[in-house]
Amino acid sequence: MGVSIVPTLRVLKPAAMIIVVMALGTVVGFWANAAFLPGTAPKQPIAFSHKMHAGDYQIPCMYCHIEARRSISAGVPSINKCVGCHGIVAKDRPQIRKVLDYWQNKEPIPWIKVHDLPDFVYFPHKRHVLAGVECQICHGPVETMDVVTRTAPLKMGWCLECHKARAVEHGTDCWTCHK
Amino acid sequence: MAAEHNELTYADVNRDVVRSLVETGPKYYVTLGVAVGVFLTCFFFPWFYQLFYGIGAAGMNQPTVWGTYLASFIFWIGLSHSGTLLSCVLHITNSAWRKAMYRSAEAMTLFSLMVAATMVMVHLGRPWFIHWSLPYPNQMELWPNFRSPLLFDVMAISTYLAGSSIFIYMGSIPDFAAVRDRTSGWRHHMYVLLSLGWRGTDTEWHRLGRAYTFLAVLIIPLAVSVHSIVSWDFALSIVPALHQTIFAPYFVVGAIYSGTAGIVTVMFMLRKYMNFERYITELHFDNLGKLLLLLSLIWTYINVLEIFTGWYSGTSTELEALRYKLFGFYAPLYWEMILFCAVAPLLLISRRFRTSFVPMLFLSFAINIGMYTERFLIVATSLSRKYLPDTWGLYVPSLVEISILIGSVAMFVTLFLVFVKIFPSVSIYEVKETMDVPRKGTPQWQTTR
Amino acid sequence: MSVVDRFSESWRKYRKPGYYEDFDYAWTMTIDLDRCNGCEACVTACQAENNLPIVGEEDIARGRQMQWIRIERYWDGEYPNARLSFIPMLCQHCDAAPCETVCPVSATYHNQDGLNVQVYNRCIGTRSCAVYCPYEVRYFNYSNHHWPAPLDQQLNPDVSVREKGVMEKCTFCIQRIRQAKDHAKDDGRRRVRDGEVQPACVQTCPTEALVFGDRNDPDSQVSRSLNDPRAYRVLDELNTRPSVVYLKKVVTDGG
Amino acid sequence: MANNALGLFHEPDAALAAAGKLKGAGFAAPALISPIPMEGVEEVLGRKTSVIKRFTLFGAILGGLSGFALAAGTAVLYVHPTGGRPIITFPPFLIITYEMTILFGILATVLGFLISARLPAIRERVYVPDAAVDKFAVTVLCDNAEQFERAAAILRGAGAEDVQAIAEQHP
Amino acid sequence: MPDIDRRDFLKLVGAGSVGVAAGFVLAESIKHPVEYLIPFPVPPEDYSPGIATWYNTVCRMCAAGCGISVRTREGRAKKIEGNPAHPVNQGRLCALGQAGLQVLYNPDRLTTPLLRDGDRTGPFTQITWEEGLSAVADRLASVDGGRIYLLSEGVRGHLAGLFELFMAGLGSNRLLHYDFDYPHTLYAANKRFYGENNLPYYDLRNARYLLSFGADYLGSWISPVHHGLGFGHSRQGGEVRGYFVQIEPRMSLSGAAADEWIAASPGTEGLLALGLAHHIVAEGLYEGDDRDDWMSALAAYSTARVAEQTDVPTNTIARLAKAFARNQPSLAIGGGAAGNHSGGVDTLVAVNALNYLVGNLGKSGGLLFNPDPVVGRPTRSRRASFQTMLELAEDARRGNIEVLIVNQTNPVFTLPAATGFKEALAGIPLIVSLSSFMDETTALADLILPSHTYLESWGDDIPEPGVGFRTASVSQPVVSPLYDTRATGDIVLGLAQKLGLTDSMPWTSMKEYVEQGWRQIHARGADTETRDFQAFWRAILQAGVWGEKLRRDNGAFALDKSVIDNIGAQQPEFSGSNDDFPFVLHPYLSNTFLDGRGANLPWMQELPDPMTSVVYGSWVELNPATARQLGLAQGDLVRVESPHGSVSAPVYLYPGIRPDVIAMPIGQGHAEYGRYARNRGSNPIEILAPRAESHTGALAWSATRVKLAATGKKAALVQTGGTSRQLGRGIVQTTDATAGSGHNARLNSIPIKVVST
Repeated sequence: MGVSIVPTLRVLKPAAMIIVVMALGTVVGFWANAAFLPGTAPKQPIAFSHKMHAGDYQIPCMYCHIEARRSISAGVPSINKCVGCHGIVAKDRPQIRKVLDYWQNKEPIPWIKVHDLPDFVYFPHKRHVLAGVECQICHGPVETMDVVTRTAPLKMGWCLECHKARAVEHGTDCWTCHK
Repeated sequence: MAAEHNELTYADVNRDVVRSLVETGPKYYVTLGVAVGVFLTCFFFPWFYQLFYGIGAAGMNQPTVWGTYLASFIFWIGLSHSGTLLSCVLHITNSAWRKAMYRSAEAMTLFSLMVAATMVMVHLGRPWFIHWSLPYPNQMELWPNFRSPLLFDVMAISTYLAGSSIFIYMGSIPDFAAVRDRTSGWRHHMYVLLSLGWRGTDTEWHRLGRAYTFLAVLIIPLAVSVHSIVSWDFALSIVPALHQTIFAPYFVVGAIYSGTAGIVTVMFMLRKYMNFERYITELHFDNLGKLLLLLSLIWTYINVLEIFTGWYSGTSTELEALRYKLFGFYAPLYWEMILFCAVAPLLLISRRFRTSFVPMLFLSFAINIGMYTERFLIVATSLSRKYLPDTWGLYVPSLVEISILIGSVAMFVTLFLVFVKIFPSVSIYEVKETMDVPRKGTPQWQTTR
Repeated sequence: MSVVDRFSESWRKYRKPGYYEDFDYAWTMTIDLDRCNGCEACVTACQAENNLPIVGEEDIARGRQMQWIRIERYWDGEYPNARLSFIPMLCQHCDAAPCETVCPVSATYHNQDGLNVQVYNRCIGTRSCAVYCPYEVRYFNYSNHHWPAPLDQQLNPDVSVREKGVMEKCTFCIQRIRQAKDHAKDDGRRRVRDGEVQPACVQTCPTEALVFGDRNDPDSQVSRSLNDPRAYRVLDELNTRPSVVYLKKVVTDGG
Repeated sequence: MANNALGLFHEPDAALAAAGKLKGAGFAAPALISPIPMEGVEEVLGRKTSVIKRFTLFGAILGGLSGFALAAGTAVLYVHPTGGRPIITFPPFLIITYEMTILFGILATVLGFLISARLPAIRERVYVPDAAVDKFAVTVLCDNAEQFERAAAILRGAGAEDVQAIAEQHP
Repeated sequence: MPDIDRRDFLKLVGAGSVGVAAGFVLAESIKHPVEYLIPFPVPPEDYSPGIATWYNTVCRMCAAGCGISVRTREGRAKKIEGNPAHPVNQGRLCALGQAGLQVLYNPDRLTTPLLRDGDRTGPFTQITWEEGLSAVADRLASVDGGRIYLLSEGVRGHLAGLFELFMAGLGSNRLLHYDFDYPHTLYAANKRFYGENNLPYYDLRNARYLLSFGADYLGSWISPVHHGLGFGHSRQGGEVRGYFVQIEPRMSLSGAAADEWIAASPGTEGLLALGLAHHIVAEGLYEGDDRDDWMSALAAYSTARVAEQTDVPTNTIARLAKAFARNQPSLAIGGGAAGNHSGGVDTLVAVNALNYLVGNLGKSGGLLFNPDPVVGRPTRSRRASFQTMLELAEDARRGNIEVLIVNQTNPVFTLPAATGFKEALAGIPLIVSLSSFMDETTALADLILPSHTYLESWGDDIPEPGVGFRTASVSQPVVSPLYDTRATGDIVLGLAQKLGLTDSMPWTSMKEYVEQGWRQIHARGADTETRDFQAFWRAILQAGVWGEKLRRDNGAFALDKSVIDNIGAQQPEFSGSNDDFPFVLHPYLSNTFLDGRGANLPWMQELPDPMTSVVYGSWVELNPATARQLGLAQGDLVRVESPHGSVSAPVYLYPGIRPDVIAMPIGQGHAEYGRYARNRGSNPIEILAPRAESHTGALAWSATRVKLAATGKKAALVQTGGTSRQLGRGIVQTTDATAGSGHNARLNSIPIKVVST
């Protein structure tokens, strides 16, 4: 005649295993989603290749994104900018024809945001550009991308690391970046 | 002491307690069903509505940004005081009459604490971010503000929850063992785990005794600190009539007061519906009654002090706060509180009253209603009469708030009903301790087989 | 820099009380009650600038108005000698603010501008800051507010729209201060010039009763008006050290 | 083979006496299994001391230190000046310290209890269910049959109403 | 795990897959929503995303004509602020002016031309502009010009000119500018006393002593923002603090701001003024050579008599008179309720007399005469008075009106019900409304051609009164039009083209017309030779305002004796007998809604009334003593009954009002006019007696007597304020005038950081 908790543990083992497996499963599922469809490279209305423009032809970023240097937002070039060149260049390519169609109908191109910060974030491109922060630090090596992909997490902690590393003045004050 | 147990044998104790666990009548299921139903309809769904609509679902407004939710929070915290606290004090002072009732008292502590914690969730504007008030490393590299009285609360209450749950568990390990041997099936397995393979050897008893005492010693100051801290949520503000030195003791006393009343209620219920007549006796009600009387007197005294100091200060703010409390919009509530918590308890002077169960039950109800009113008034009256008269306003609880209050009671009842089926709600071995050890010729001289 | 350095540095910097005297700026507002005529232009200016919602009749009836700056009115005497005085009441940006200490998540604190700032994203809605504030200038979002189209086109993109369950209050138009600093940087200046930045209410006040500036700058207009012997602070006895200073209303008996 | 002698007693005093006799007869410390904590065990089997208090003390101290460290450390890690107070403000931080002291104290005590009481029981241990009701058992370890007989004799002599031989299996 | 049979394995597989699914869904649910970046196909030249652009233009929320700068981001108007360069408001702006944004972005705007099918109860149907314009044009072409009316809100500058040309082209002179709060009496009084067509410039800024007879100069009178600037400066800007006296039965915003509030009995302001004048002359405080004429003219207004007529103590009259004469420069202004009585003009003339007697004319701190505006402005005959509107109604009844074009004005709301104006409109076959909103008048129209709001249109404006020198401002669109609407000017030009009036109106657009008109201003300008017109025009568009800083010579002002002899003031006449109607009804322009035009702006609805903190509704102000007599309490719903009808509203106990007067704000009580205005509060104008001022025919809207009937009901009186007594908490602290003796900042428990200056 004796007493011990072990027999009971034996009885409970299957149930415990089921729970553990389920937990593991959840982790796996989460990871799988994040890994295989991260949604960081959405399909754009026009397959614009930064690799070709910024990479091969060496067009500087701020030739098209003119505002980056003087405004909060970097600004997406409006079609007349595209047409400025493509009115002459490579007019026969299917993608370019699409662009020209937009231009004919005077419709804007509905680009999808790849690097999208929440509305409560105050991120002046101007300050960062003037401070000599490379575009690639946040946007990744765009000049090598055919399809622009978000490489940086764009999370608060990530911003803070940089701000701390560069010892930005009041770089960790909430109201420096929040609004 | 042993007198009233004369007809009892050790075996009876085991039998009765085990029966209370395994034999479940339809009455129980009905009550449980009702409790759960009320909880869902009055607490859960209204709260969901509030989550979607916003705190605006409640009646709170500009001057009075705190309302019944916070009042209920304090109330439940208060109710939790005396369960464990009382049990600890009595354990250390080694008073025997504790032993039949402390288990359920402690359970009360545990569950009212849980309800209180939920009330915090309900109170918050964005409860889905409540984890930000806990200190854990995060990618935002942010930490809670340890200077805030509210964070004291977070720390204190979590400690208290841990402490009292451990305390009640330790106390019932031997009983789990006893029940383990008398049960079968899933119950058996559960109790095997709960009892950790307790045997009751002299060493185990000794260790348990030591550890239990240490816990008791640690928990008494903890309990006191918890409600002092709750009071500081108010007292550390500079709101007239809240910014008072007396508040901490005031709250602690009030807490123990309502808690003790709560115990009376629970005792009555156990005695009546779990057939523990032979364990919970007039003696307990008598002692609790005395305690209640003492507490009510202290509580009244502090109330008088509050009025006196407020009046004596003579400042416009204090006087207005006082006038508003005594004669303003909420005055009826105030006087109701005085009647229930200061006047009615004077009946306890007579032993006949203390030892008659039903009146005691009603008194305990009255006291707790009064104490809830007190918490409500603390929030409502002072916040609606702050410094700038132009901002004065009126606060009336909304339907959602009221139903959530009712629902929180149902939540408590539900938890308690579950408890009585898992925990031996009367401590087997400590009851035995109060009986004579078996010797030839004593009524205990019988065998179990 | 290493953790230890950061420890010792911030410890040294914030050891003694009154450290906020050394902040970059000490933005201050003076309100001349002898000029103020209660026209409430400031109120609308604030609503327009800071995306304050229209809470609607029902909610106001329940005491949930939202105006970061409001005009309080106080009558003295009875007819025919009745007198009505107005006093604009906004967040006093106290240096020793009771609201800051009580927030469990540091959603409100003092920043280097000497402002009492409220971080909407961090707020979990305990509403305790509003309880601790003796000036009743903190406003809570009891529900999500909507702007029937196209009213939403007016919303100021420099100010976020607060969601339900968040506390909000006057920021001294921090977005304008930020703008001004930005310009200063562009011009290679370390500091913002006096008068370069004005909150919406100050900017629009028809009687010029409101003056805004940095009281650390001895030549600023606000420093000068702080010298006025009429200067006083509301509820000074509470020692909250407001950054909003009032100039007494002048009352004369007969010409 | 049976390696434990267990005597069931009806009266605590008898059980206690039996335990004393066994000890006197040179048996390694016999164990008393009882439904309630028994008085006078220490007189018979010698004083008991436990390490629990050390656990409690150590835990409390650790808790206090870590409590203050948490409060002060985080305050410095991410500075949020509030209310014009220094970032390391003793009165409030002492409260945190206090709570953490108690929390760790409690947890350490529990740990100490489990360790010193050798719980939970993994190895199967000698036990009789009746001892949780109203019987008082004395059990002693016997290396061989001869020892068992002696132990049984002593137990019966002390008035055990039943003596069993129980083996401790190892799971 | 060694022993694991098939069933267990399946269980585990199931559990695992459930977990995976859960995790996957979780990850999916926390994904960031898709956002778009949509650039302009072709960006405007002065546009860049993330950078604000400011446009200077003119505020049209009231007649003051303040200059405004509108902040725009991404092509949307974000904020309206005063234009710092503008002489009227100098960068400041009132609440109503800032709410202009909500006129532009109002959810209840009319978005397309609408045609009523069937009679005037029927619904509207959308039509194109082409259809709309031709429909109107055909009708206009077919009828005789004399039967065409154009009823507009008071407009100035080139739009007014355009209207003139248009109506002239149609051969009609039935062009009327109607505003409820147009100060007819003030113009008449100034004309009679000074022989001036323009309002003078009231120089509050430098005035040391101001007597205001009923003019709420800080709230709603003529140019509140400009007066505010003056008030502020006079109070604390100079060495000597200005002293302000307000004489009115109900304390207005200005009354609260004043140092002294004198509740003379309603309508006797003129008598009081003459009493003061009499005292001044009698006490020898005036030594003009026409002193004797004055003596004889004022003989009837001895202090004692005036005192008992006006219910102002004699010593007060004496004190005021002395102070007014001694504290130079002083200024007396009159208007508001004082002018809205049977003898309004006489009253205001009497006020002018005061200024004359102490020599405030043409000097700083007094009143300066304005030069004639540089761009034509409707003559006073075009300004429709109450009388004119009655005649219009009469014509309508007689069927003399074929077409009525209504532009942005709302007579149905701002005329007393007793005039039967609304019913009269039934007699007009075609009513065309150019309003941007569905107001009460537009709701009766047959055809709606919705105008742009002023923030979308071209135009210009001449502030009235001027600021002592010539100035004009251009208004330009700050955003591209939101809807399918057109600027009023363009609509008129469009009609003109259809009617073939192009020779008199050759312009294709309002912009062109305005620009062309400004060539004349450029022509007269000093910089004509230095800058060509285009440069000048660009500069103007940037600055938003033009002015030439030469004050008019206010040389010796000679007063004709006949004027002096005609000086006089009578007791006011009221509609309704004293016994049946014990109270005088004192309707006043709400600071937030003015005559009701602001009621559709949510900001204005939610802006607490400065004096009572009431929002979203109207109320009846009652002296607490009176309320006690009637047994009424705050929030009791009462019916206000005049001989011509009744409205009901909750009681507000108002310490600053005469016991025999009750006051109601104008502006609420709309039946139409959008979701924010509809069915809110009540409109006191409804119950006013159709009594006209004797000389000008303006509506005497302070001359109606009423009685109160308790309904026994409580009404929601929505207030933002709580208790409005300080209870000695020293919230608003005061000091007496002698500076320095006031409570010193340095003595505060915490010294305010003071730097030596």
